[in-house]
Amino acid sequence: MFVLSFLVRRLLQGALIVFLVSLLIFTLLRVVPGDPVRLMAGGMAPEALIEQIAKDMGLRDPIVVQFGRYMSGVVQGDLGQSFVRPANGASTGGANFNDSTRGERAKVLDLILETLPMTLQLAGLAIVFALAFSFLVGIPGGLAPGRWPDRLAFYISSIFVSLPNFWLGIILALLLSVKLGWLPAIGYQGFAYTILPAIVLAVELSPVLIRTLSASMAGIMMEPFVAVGKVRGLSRSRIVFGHALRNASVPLLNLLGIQFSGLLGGVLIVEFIFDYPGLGLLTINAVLQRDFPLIQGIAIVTSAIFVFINIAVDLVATMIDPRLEY
Amino acid sequence: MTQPAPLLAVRDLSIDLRTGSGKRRVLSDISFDLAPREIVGLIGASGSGKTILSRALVNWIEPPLEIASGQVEYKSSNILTVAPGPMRRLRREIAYVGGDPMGALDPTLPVGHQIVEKLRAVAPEIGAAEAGKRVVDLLDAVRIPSAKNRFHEYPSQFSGGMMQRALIVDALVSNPAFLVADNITQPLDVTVAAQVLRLLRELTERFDTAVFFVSSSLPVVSDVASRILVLEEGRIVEQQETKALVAHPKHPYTYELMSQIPKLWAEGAANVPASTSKDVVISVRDVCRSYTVRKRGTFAAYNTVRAVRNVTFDVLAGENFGVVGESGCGKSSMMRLLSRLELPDSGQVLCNGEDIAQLRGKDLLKFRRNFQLVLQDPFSSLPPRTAIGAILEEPLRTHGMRDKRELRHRALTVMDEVGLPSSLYEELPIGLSAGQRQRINVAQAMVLQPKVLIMDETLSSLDQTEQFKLLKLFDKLQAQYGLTYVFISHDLAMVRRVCNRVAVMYLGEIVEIAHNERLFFDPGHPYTRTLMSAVPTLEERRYRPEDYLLEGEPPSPIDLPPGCSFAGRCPNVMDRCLTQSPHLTDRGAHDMAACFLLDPATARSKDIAERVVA
Amino acid sequence: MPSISRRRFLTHTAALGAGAALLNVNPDFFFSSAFAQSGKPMVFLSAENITGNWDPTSHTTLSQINVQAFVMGFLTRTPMRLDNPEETVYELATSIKLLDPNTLEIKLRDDVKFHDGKPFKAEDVKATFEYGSRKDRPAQWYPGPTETLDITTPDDHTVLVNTAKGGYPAHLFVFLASYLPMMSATDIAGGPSGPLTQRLNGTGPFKFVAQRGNDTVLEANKDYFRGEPKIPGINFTFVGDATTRMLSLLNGQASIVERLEPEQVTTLEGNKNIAINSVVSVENKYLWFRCSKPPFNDPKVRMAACHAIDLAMIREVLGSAGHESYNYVSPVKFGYTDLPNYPKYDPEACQKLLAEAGFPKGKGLPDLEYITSVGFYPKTKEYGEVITGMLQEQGFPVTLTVLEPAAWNERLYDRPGGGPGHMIDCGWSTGSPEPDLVLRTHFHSSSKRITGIEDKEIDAALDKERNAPNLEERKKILQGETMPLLAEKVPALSLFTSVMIHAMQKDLAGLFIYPDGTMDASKTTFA
Amino acid sequence: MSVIDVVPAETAEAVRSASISRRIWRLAISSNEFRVGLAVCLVLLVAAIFYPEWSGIDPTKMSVRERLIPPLFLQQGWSWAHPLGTDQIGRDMLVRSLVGLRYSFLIGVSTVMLMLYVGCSLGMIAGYYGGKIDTVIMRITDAQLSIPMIILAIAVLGVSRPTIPAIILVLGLSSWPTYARVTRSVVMTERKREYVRAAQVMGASNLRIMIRLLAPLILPPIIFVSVLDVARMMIFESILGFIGLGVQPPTPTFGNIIADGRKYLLNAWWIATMPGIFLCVTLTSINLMGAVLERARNRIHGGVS
Repeated sequence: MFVLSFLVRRLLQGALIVFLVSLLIFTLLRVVPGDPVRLMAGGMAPEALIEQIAKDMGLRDPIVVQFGRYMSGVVQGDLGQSFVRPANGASTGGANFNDSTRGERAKVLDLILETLPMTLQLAGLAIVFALAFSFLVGIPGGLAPGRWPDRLAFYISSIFVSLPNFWLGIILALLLSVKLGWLPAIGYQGFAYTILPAIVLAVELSPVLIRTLSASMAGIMMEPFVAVGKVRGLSRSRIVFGHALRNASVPLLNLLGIQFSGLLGGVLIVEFIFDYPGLGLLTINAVLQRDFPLIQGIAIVTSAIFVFINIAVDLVATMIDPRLEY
Repeated sequence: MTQPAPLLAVRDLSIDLRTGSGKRRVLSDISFDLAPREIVGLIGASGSGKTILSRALVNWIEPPLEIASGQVEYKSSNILTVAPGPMRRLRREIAYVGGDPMGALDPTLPVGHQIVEKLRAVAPEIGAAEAGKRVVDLLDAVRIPSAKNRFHEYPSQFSGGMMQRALIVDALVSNPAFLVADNITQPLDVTVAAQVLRLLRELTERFDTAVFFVSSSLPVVSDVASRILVLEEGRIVEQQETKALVAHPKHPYTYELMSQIPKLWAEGAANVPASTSKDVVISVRDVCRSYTVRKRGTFAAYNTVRAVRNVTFDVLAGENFGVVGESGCGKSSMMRLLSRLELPDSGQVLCNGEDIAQLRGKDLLKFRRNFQLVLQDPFSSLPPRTAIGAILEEPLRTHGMRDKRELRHRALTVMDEVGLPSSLYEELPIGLSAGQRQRINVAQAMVLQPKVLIMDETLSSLDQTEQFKLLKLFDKLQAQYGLTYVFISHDLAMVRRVCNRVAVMYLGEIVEIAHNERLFFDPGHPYTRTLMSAVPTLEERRYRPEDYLLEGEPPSPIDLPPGCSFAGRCPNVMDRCLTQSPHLTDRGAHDMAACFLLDPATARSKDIAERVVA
Repeated sequence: MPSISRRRFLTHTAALGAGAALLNVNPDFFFSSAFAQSGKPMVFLSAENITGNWDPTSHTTLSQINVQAFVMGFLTRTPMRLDNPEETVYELATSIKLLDPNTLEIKLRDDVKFHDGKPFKAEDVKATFEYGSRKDRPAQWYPGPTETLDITTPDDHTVLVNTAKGGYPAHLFVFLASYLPMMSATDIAGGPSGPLTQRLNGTGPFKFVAQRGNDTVLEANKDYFRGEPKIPGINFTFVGDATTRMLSLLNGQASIVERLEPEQVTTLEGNKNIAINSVVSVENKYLWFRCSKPPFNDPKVRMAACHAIDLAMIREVLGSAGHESYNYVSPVKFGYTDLPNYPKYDPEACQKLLAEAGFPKGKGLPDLEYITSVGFYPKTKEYGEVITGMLQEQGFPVTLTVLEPAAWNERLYDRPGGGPGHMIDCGWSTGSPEPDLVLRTHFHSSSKRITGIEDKEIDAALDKERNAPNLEERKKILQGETMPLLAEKVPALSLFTSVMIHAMQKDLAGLFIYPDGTMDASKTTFA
Repeated sequence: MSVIDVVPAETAEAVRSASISRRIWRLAISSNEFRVGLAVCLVLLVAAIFYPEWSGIDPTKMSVRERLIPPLFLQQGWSWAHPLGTDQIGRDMLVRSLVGLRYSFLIGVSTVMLMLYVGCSLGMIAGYYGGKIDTVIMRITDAQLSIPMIILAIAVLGVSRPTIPAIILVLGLSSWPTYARVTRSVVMTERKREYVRAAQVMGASNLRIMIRLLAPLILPPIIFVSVLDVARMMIFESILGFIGLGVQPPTPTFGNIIADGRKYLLNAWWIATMPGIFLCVTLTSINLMGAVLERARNRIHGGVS
């Protein structure tokens, strides 16, 4: 019962957030200079033609009207059509021109749904790597505050946070793929192609995770129930892994939820570097091409994913720690 | 002590505390025996090393503490040197219950599961199902209602008293040879504490467990233990059979401890100011306050907690007014209403005839200045990481004083008044004793030179020695500044000592309001009598727990039963109590109580009541 | 099988036809070998993406022109080498003759079929020319609109093009013939939203199979009139990042990559598995002035800026990716000559001109914006910074704006009132020796794409060279009058000629790369 | 604090009667780690402030013929004129790195300050007042968190040229919610403590309580953690540079040095790597000091009370 009411309440709030975010993004993208029609029609197109296209597409209506139209589509699962991409999904160049002969444009939703699973696979693997590594480094650090494991964790996170992801991506691709031939790197033809980009993302993710984990671990180990646990006859490993880790995982989970939007920034670059056909590559191409409907669709979908991931995170957190109430 | 074959023998135990600049001895040459099935009490002021000693008995000495010499012999081996592995097995026989029930278990796992986990950690041969059954049985035995369901509930869903019972189960579930109970009643309400103690006695008898019982309250220890050790600054200064110790303390320190125990009915128990004024300072008029709490697991359903219900009383200038009751009775809400941290839903709080809810701006600031609060917890009531001088200057700054020298002067003056050395001006409160901290709290309130001080459980966290000193300070300040005090407390003995008039609260209502003597010698409400039956004392009780202390805790203020709210725990309950609510009835001399026993219509019942009392 | 996505395997294995036998699903899901050798298609990594509209007249996008070169047929091909820029090789045509200044006769091969099976005939040439010169076609490569042409087909393999109505000479079609892909008349009849936009249908060595995400998949045309290609197909893939392309080549996933940075060339030269191919391209890169608004409406200020720029230094930055050019067209184009009056680095002259224009030492000039892109050309940003530095040295208050390609592209062209900024960087590449594809497009007041220049003298000079009765005469006018006039008025400064650098696996043999980057892979093999 | 009377009154007896901050400082400076961190920080600071001007080398001065000179410690072709080598158009890497450090620091620190300011104020308000205000602020926070930075960047930076203030604004606005969340949760627990109640009774306004009581308590640990974010923001700026929305050339920042140097990673690795090393060293030294200070603070204040 609790879960149900929690879900209803949070999903309603979530829907509201997604709505607001959509409105915000919609408005923002319309105040960006650079008339999208100009982009579509090409620099050489006469003004009259631009106006004509804009009118036909309804881009000269008030923003509210446009937004209403857009949202009514969104509700029916229609995120509109890409300005520049054809239905076959090719990335298209900047130098194209509008003409009446254009082939059918791609549906934004299709483009997203096609690439999203790839990115989820990448992000999932990256989180697994990051968590594994953070546990390996962060837990000993948290158990020995001020001593060498703690310092090690600290230096590792300092170094990792200073590594720009595209630098690391290139170095790793060069080293592990080109020089050693251990892992394939560019494009996607099998699961192995996910590993390298995931490592790069994991390196980007882990400093904050290590810090949070070791700090909350250290905090939990100061809790009375840990000391009392020993007197009650529980073994140290049981206290650490059965209780302390369980408690420390709540802030970690929350952090992961928040990190998700940061992850998208990383995914963008990493997918570009590795030519990994996911949402990030789609986004960066959309941005480079100023494909506004696509950008908008991606933003709305990712914000929805973010909101729902956070609801899931909160739900899991309440299951771990029943004191929490959201 | 000549018992043969002691269960536990402590020999020449000394423990050091390693500090930045060297070592300091905190326990020296402790030696005593614990016989099987014996309950030995340990008493000492805070800082005397009680807790360290009790932890040493369960091999729980960690840096910066270290064993300097001596041993704790159990089954002819020194448990202080047992390796961690075997020690874990040994924990089956050596159990410990601490004074922090809410922090003792992992908040993220159900209580029952954790007890099972412990049992199986120390006794792996017990199967999961059997362990579970055993735990449920024991939970039942400690009178946790619907133990089967409670087994799956989380620590946060347990009240303090219930949690302490669960922890006793946790300690006894492996059927240990001896149990160290360190200050287990300290955080509990008097009635709950008395229940827990009663339970402890029963269970240890049933399980043949020896107990090492540590407390800072001699009455509590003497209630439980057959023999008492007195600890002063890390040394055992006296040990005697309980009766002998109470009757004839040998060591001057024991004597001093006993002299500081507040008295309830004995001669000179009360030491109240001669209140001459008839001016009403605070007038509480029919005040109600409820809170809405979202119902867990619902979408938009709310529970109403009726924290204060139709409370009316006056506080006269220069008098000491007491409000007593157990946790959850609405004392704290009352305090928040009096200090205008919150406004009542209905009714008024008048200060010098003005409704404080209407105060704004300058008037409000003036009211604040005259009306100060001294809070309960000496640790969380001081802003962390702030020097004492700055803490004391902050209220003055709030009231617009900017001159640095003047600020410093005022702070130092008030420090002197409350007995804090001026060298502490730049110091942090950390490292100060609870008593010193509470002095800072008092100083912080006094620095604004108020007319009324509300003491919210100000003394309850202090040991008797400190309480004694602070009460003296209060007397002095009152004499000097003509202060009016409102004491909000659960401690009857303290109220008995200082208050002119006392209001007893139960579940948001005032069930009795009376002058000091009348309340203690002729209480008008069964609840008052229950309280008195539970209060730890060395004196002969006027009301015996056997008659008045029933099992059970106050019902939740969310779902108040109809009728008298005390009906569920009342020894004199009648049919009428279950349907109707009694109102405060005048018993003469402005003393009132809310009980149908006082209703002339139930005179017959009153006879019954009196017979019971007799 | 590199660059075939898993998804594609699942859905389209069958569609791959004969080649699919060799392209079996790799049973090792975890690590599909990047080094499989025999029978693999050529994987080409493109630096630029394609438009998605397959109509060849709908775009000017280089990468898509590259795809077309594999699939489409052309009347002629022009290898355009430095030593012989005007060389023409017949492909679909067997001869092209100028009957009179306004009439061109084209004879066609009779053994050619489109990929959809339709035989290639004169009607297709007629339809292509007429359709391509329609005013609404965005790629306006043709010298005049459809109504200026009069095309007749005396038989199935002869085409007569008459330009008398347009008043321009017919020889303009000679060079264009190497650049205009031949479409099927049936496709064209389907109209601008018909089959043309959906797929490529040509006569070339490779057939268009499908577009899958960023991959364009081509397979060998068994019926190619010069014989079936040796490789089973081509995967044409867009990979935006130069480093990624190189890494992909290095680990063996790509067969050939384009647009190498000079430093990458250095790295790869030491690699025994990699071969480098450099070719001086038809593309020049330019600094375009916004000539329709101050201060660059004053030729003196433009010339002063040109004197401030040391072209040698820019070529130094470019290294092997730049070739010198002292003209407005590439040295591989018709009519190129080193212009004696081409502006040289000359700070004194610069200062003198600035003073004459009323801006001594640059004082009084408005804040100038120089726009460039982070684009796919090598070193664009770097030499942009160098140019900015050199202009600043002479007192021009210039700031550099580096934009992502879309934003840059949006700001590129002239608008009423002048384009954004004051100078903008852009290259112009057309796979034909025809110089007017650059000169007329940019400097004639009827087009003035980027500069916005309107100058009667330049217009007259451009008209004059175009209307020359034959190529010899035209070359003389170009080199003697038109080009020197442009170098005098400097509506833009041509900085250098791009060198197309491709790197490929050494075992890839028999690939011919044209100066516009298009390739002939019909004889290509993996050794 | 209930069980803790085990370890009474152990405070720093050695350092009586000096003001608290001075005591913390004295304790910190006595640690070798702190000294190392401080020394490195000072060297970098002095170098960043004085070296570019002192050396007389213009960070934007290019010398195309001297491009891609390797750093001193590499064997061939180095020159003392460029101890850390030169970049792709012959600019001195040492001066560029140091000037880049200035700009990146400006961006990183201002961004984090903006984040702290916005995030902590909103988090404080939400945590302090609770209820509806809390819900509204937290949902705004969620909404903000869910907008990818890159979208905000093209929207805001597309409006004007990407100037440093605009970049700071974008980065700061897109990253404050984390702070809001952290602050809120701390304030929610602190708010229930009795000293807050005491201050109210003394007449302190809510604003006063938040600023004078809660802020000094909550901010130091958050600021300590935010050092990581300074570095992250510097790296984020390079991501903006990557798509042409970063700080415009010729102004050097770590971000655009890395973004531009990426292409040369294979034969001139030092261009893209140097800023990373500088960043790592700066960060580690700041972190080192931060950690020691935090420990000293905790020691003086007696742990987590």
